[in-house]
Amino acid sequence: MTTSNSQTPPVVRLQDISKSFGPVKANQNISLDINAGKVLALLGENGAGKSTLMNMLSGVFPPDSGHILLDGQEHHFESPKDAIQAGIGMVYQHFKLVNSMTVAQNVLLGQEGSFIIRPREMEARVDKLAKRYGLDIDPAAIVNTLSMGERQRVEILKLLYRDSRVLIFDEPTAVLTPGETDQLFQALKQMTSRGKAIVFISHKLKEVLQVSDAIAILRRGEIVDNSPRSQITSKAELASRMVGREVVQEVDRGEVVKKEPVLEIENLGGKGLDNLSLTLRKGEIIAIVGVGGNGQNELVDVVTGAMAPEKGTVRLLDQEWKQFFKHPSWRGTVAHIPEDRLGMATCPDLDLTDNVLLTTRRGFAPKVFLNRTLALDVTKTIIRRFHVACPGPQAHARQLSGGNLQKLVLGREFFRRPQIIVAEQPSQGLDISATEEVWHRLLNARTTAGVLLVTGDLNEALQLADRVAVMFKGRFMDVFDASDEKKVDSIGLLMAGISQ
Amino acid sequence: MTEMLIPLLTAAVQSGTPILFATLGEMFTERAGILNLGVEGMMIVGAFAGFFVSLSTGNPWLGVLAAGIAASAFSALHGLVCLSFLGNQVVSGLALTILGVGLADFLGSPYIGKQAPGFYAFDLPLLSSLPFVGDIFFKHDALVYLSYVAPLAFWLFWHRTRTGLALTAAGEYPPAALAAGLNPVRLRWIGIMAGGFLVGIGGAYLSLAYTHLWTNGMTAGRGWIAVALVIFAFWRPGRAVFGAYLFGGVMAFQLRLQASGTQVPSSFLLMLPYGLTIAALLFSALRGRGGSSSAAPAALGVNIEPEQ
Amino acid sequence: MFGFIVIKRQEPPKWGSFLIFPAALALSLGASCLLLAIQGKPALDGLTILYQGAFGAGYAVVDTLLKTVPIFLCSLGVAVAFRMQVWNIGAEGQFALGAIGATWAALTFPALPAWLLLPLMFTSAAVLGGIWAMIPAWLKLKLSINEIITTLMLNYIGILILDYLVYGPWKDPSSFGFPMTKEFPAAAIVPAFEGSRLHWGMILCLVCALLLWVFLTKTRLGYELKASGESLRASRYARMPYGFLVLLVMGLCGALAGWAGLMETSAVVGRLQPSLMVGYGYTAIVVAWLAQLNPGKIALASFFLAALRVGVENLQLELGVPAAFGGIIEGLILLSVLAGQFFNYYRFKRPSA
Amino acid sequence: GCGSEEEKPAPKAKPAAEAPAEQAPAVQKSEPAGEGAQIGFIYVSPIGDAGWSYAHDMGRQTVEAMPGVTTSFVEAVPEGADAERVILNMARKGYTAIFATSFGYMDPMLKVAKQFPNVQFMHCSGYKTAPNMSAYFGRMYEARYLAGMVAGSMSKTGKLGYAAAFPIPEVIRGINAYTLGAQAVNPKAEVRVVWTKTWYDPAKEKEAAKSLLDVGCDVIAQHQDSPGPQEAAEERGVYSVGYNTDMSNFAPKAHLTAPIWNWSPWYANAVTKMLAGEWKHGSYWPGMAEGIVDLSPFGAMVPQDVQDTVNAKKQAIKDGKYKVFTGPVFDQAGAPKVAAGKVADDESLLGMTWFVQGVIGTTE
Ligand SMILES: Nc1ncnc2c1ncn2[C@@H]1O[C@H](COP(=O)(O)OP(=O)(O)OP(=O)(O)O)[C@@H](O)[C@H]1O
Ligand SMILES: Nc1ncnc2c1ncn2[C@@H]1O[C@H](COP(=O)(O)OP(=O)(O)OP(=O)(O)O)[C@@H](O)[C@H]1O
Ligand SMILES: [Mg+2]
Ligand SMILES: [Mg+2]
Repeated sequence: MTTSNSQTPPVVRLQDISKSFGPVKANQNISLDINAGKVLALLGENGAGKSTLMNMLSGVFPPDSGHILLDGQEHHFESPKDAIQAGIGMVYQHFKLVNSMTVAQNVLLGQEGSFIIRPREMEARVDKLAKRYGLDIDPAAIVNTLSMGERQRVEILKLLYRDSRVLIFDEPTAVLTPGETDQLFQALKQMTSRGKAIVFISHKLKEVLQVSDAIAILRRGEIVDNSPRSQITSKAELASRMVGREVVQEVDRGEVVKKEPVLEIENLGGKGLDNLSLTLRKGEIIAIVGVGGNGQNELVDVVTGAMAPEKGTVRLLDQEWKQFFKHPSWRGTVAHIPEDRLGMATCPDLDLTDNVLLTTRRGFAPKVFLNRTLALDVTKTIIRRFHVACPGPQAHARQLSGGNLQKLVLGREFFRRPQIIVAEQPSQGLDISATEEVWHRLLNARTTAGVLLVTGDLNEALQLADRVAVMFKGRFMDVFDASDEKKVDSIGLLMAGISQ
Repeated sequence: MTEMLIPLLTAAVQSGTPILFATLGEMFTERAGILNLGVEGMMIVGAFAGFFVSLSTGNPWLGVLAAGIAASAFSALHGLVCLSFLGNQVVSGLALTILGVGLADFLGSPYIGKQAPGFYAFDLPLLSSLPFVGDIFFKHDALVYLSYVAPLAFWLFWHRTRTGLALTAAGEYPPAALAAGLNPVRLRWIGIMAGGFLVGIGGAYLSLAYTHLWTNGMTAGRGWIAVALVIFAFWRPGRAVFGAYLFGGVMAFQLRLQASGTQVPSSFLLMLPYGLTIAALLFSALRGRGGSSSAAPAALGVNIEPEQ
Repeated sequence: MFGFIVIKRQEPPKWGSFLIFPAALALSLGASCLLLAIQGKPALDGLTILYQGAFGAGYAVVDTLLKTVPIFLCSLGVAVAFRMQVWNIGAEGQFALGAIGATWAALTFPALPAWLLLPLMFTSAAVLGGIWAMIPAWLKLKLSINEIITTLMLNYIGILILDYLVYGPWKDPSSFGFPMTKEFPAAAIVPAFEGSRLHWGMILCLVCALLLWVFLTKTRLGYELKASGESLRASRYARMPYGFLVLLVMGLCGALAGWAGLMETSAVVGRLQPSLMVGYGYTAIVVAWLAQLNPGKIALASFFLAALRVGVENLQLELGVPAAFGGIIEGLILLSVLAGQFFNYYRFKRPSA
Repeated sequence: GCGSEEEKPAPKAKPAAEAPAEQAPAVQKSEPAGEGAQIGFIYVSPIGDAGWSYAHDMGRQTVEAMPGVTTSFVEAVPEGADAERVILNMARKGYTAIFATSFGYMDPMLKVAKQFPNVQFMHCSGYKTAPNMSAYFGRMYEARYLAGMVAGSMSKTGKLGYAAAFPIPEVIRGINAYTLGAQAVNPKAEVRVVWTKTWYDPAKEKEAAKSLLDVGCDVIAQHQDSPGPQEAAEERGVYSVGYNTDMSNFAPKAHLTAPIWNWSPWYANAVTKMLAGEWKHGSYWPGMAEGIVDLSPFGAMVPQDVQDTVNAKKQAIKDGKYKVFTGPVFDQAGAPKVAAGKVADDESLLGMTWFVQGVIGTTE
């Protein structure tokens, strides 16, 4: 059932594709057309099966059943190599780059050519290609030193170098700053104008509406909607089509009285930080926005106790930093919701109970022995109260989807009744309903805590924050009320280091 | 002074050479992402195979070839366990050492006390007449000369060839190799086999050049030293040369110290090479070059899991 | 591989645990038999002789148990360190230092009664072994120097220190110049069971294993250890005392290996001599992995490996196979068990056409 | 290539004379408890090492060839806990006699001997005995003294190198005897010692020999089992003295002679007596006179007059007219150790831990 109504035959036609992982039916009888010169957006909640479908198209694994047709011809991909040769390339959610190699080396990796390689010549070739598509990058730079946006450009260059006709982007904007996102969209235009077919996966409805020519919606492994962009009038409509119910786009912030300060930062400096001052009160959310790598990590490290302040003073709950972090209680203090859920906030190969114990273990072990029975009960409660979809507390963290893992982490951290919450990119990669839930949780937490929200997503910051601090090169460019519309309009400039 | 120094440095080069080959071999394998602690086993299998073939054919070069092939084939067991059956690399390597030492001992016992045709020192024309350097570097056997070329070839291979680039990806981040249309498992096989070949040559050096004898256990821990030197060298061939010669030099030095009549108990002198290895690491760590682990290939020791 | 694709299992199959090991064992013993047959030896008799040597009589079992003790203790320690992903291959050196520590106490206070001297020996063995293990731990933590290299080097150094002591200051004047200390006073000997060669070290092993199991599974520190081993970043995030844990596991490993050294010196040999060092520290690594780092399984695996070693001696005696044969069987078993564990986590599937 | 045949002429020639090979039953094993006598041997290293254990195994083969006797052996038995088990196993299986050929087997063997009064225990290189356990060893130092005379005569510099295994009395005694022998022909001779702490590591032992050559030694002797030092001497064009067996084919131009072992006659004799119930337990220390130790044939480069002098001394030793450690003997510091005219007693020889004057090195 293909609902595409374009005249030219599609570059790729997927027919009745199914794929299961054990008991999970990730894709069921999916049929879809991908057209040249067009951007097809793929929408769906977490775990709907978007990545799975695209992984099959790019040869990562074969479908259980169904056909992949290219220009009307059936193809079987044994490996990504086959897909690449057929002109299909993918920019993965997690970049597949070798960090220790240069841009040029990454681009040319696995390409046919002479046995001996000459770096200069390689770099020249990559440079030429990058210029053609307006992708600004230094081909001799080591990937390690690049920003996320630049890394993505390397991924795109890889595909372009291979003359891919179909380029798949799996949540490409999740890690980009607004400026980088715009650059990406420019590049997408360049590519479609040269006849490339683009598949664009995203949870950000605004972006989808902005770039796509057609929108396909997946739910629980099935295509539930597939229509041209023109037929969709609003974000709300798109959201309700996707989730299957009405979605409230604006969160109801409610009013919470601000109480005593929980975090006082004065003239904090050193290690990439420059004279930061900020007071966080119980009852408020302060958003730290800025392009990644401008000192946010260092600030978070100081506030969560991972790094001692070099200059200036930091007081938490009326105690000096050193005093506070000497023996911080597991309960009623600082909670940290890091950006990296699987690698940092949880141990992938431990079960959920063990993962709940990670930061709460002191609560279950007054002395030496751990009370595991109690921990199991608490885990079950968290799973229930935070709607964590999982096989049960015995499941391993690895088995959970990103959104559900995030809910588990929130549940665990809130169980500690923190008075200071540091949340980094809390909704990154989450679908709208999960995002909604996380946002609500954070807003509710205001009643008992002050929240420091570090985010690259302006929308998120404006939805949640009482005050906004814009960070650039380790400094606060400005700190202002989220209701101050004039300041809010200048955030983009402030993030680039330009103050009026 | 130089009368004492030249023989010492000459000896350093010679006793460093088998370790250098083994270190480069292990480095090759590790840079492709596979940790193979079986160097000692592979080395001794190589030493025996080289000796056996040289003895039966009379051609030491065939012996070297056989040593490389045998060690390489033997390390394929490691590949089978780790690449095909996704077994733990640390244990598999240890098992390889146990098996290799046993196997070489088992097969080799009839050949103990025999002498095989091997490599002997000869002066390289012109170069050997250089003052100082000539005496130290250019009055050795053919395999030592080969070992001068090896690190350079190693470096060129890894940095200037397509396969080297691909192997780097397999060692740093196999998913990247896969996404680029390469087969990381196959690449790691190359790493294991080629590394094994080099280690085998190191073994052959012991039984065909350093001495012309075979005995069980003749590697005497040199394989382990090679494993340590790879880390010491931060996975770089240039530093491997330095490390191997340093180690060989200290080994030669402590014997000469004894010969010169020192009263220091021999146990302490024998500790020197091991203590010095730690000291050298300590030194470079204190100078800020620390993080030897950060120089390691990022995916070293991590198996390639199937995608589904 | 061979046209099959590898599929990850959701959970290990039920037959896994009691099919894989015997199958791997059969495979490797089969290969060893083949080697015997090639040598013109009766291959099947070989197996019987091997079995007889290890279990064939009451005394054979005792022999096996005796050899189990040091391997058991060392591999308990190694397993704890490996759980933290600390690649400690220094049990051999820690064993040597433990033996030195025990000997120091026995030689320095020969007149003490057993109830004082033995605890003192246990303490000094644990302290010395522990310190020896904590040096690489400290270097790893402070200067991020790779512990594989340091533990390995310290093995050589530890053995040479032992050498120095028995060739030098601790040499028994009445040993005719041979490198050995005086025989220990009776109070310094870990007692054997009435009328048996088996000594109380066996009980110590079991107690240690039990305590370790409780520690690893029931205590908060044990949990922290497991979590830190799973993910370093997560453990930092959760404010686990990573440095302390590394020192702890290394110290624990050193102490256990040190006790193994004490057992061998005191209960088995009765004095310190260089021949004490026969590589139990390396065997321990093999055993720890065979047992998947699980204290209960370590008991079985170390018994099994000890049996193999004892059995091979019988094979030497009866069939005249060289000593190297033991290494071959051991290596083969390890490799095949390792490869066999694959089937616990994966399966082969023929790709659907 | 090289033939292993002519490597060990001495050990092979003699057993042939005493127990003709034709008489020997083919390799057939009878149950130890059965009609024949079962003799066990325990070696510290693999017998393939062409050295110490190999020499003992030559003796075992002679015993094996005796009618009504079967033998078996266990090689590479570590000295310590494992040794006791292996000895016990043999005793339990009802062996008639057990030969253990390394010093470290002494205590374990003594323990087992007490439990098995009917088994004959033979321990090589130790000093403890029991009613059913003998200590035995060979006076290798006698041959080493002669080798020292050869080396002293052939050296131009008077600096002799000695690559040595472990600082134990057996090795120290050999070094001292060698030094005394060299000094007998060249009073200024000095012997430099390098310890390798190995019994068989050709590479390391060769390197040790080279280090001795680098400090000016021009004859290399060794007390390890590998021919590594011989190779070093051959390659550098200096002379060498082997050990254990004739090592001349490893160093045809360098090999002067070698002190060698020949256990066959003594083992055959002991076993014969045991079978006849005539063996008396005690301490045995046979030497050149009994044929246990000897010198291998001289290399062609050894002048006839040197050969004659050495052979004369050899005869004197065999006849008991000359004892190696006859005073005055001084230690390294010049302190008298054996008074003039006195002969060091066996006990002090067995426990020798000091170097004689003229040795450069340490005994630790
Ligand atoms: N390699 C795998 N092994 C097992 N299950 C998998 C695997 N990959 C995906 N799944 C499961 O298949 C389902 C679909 O996952 P998929 O990654 O395709 O979702 P998605 O739509 O991309 O979600 P998200 O928006 O979170 O990226 C999920 O239930 C997921 O848990
Ligand atoms: N001491 C030395 N002796 C001989 N060759 C040397 C020495 N030091 C460096 N080289 C050569 O110099 C080149 C550079 O070596 P080095 O390993 O330092 O480079 P590298 O770029 O850091 O290596 P990599 O990036 O592969 O780790 C190599 O060809 C090496 O063989
Ligand atoms: Mg996805
Ligand atoms: Mg480099």
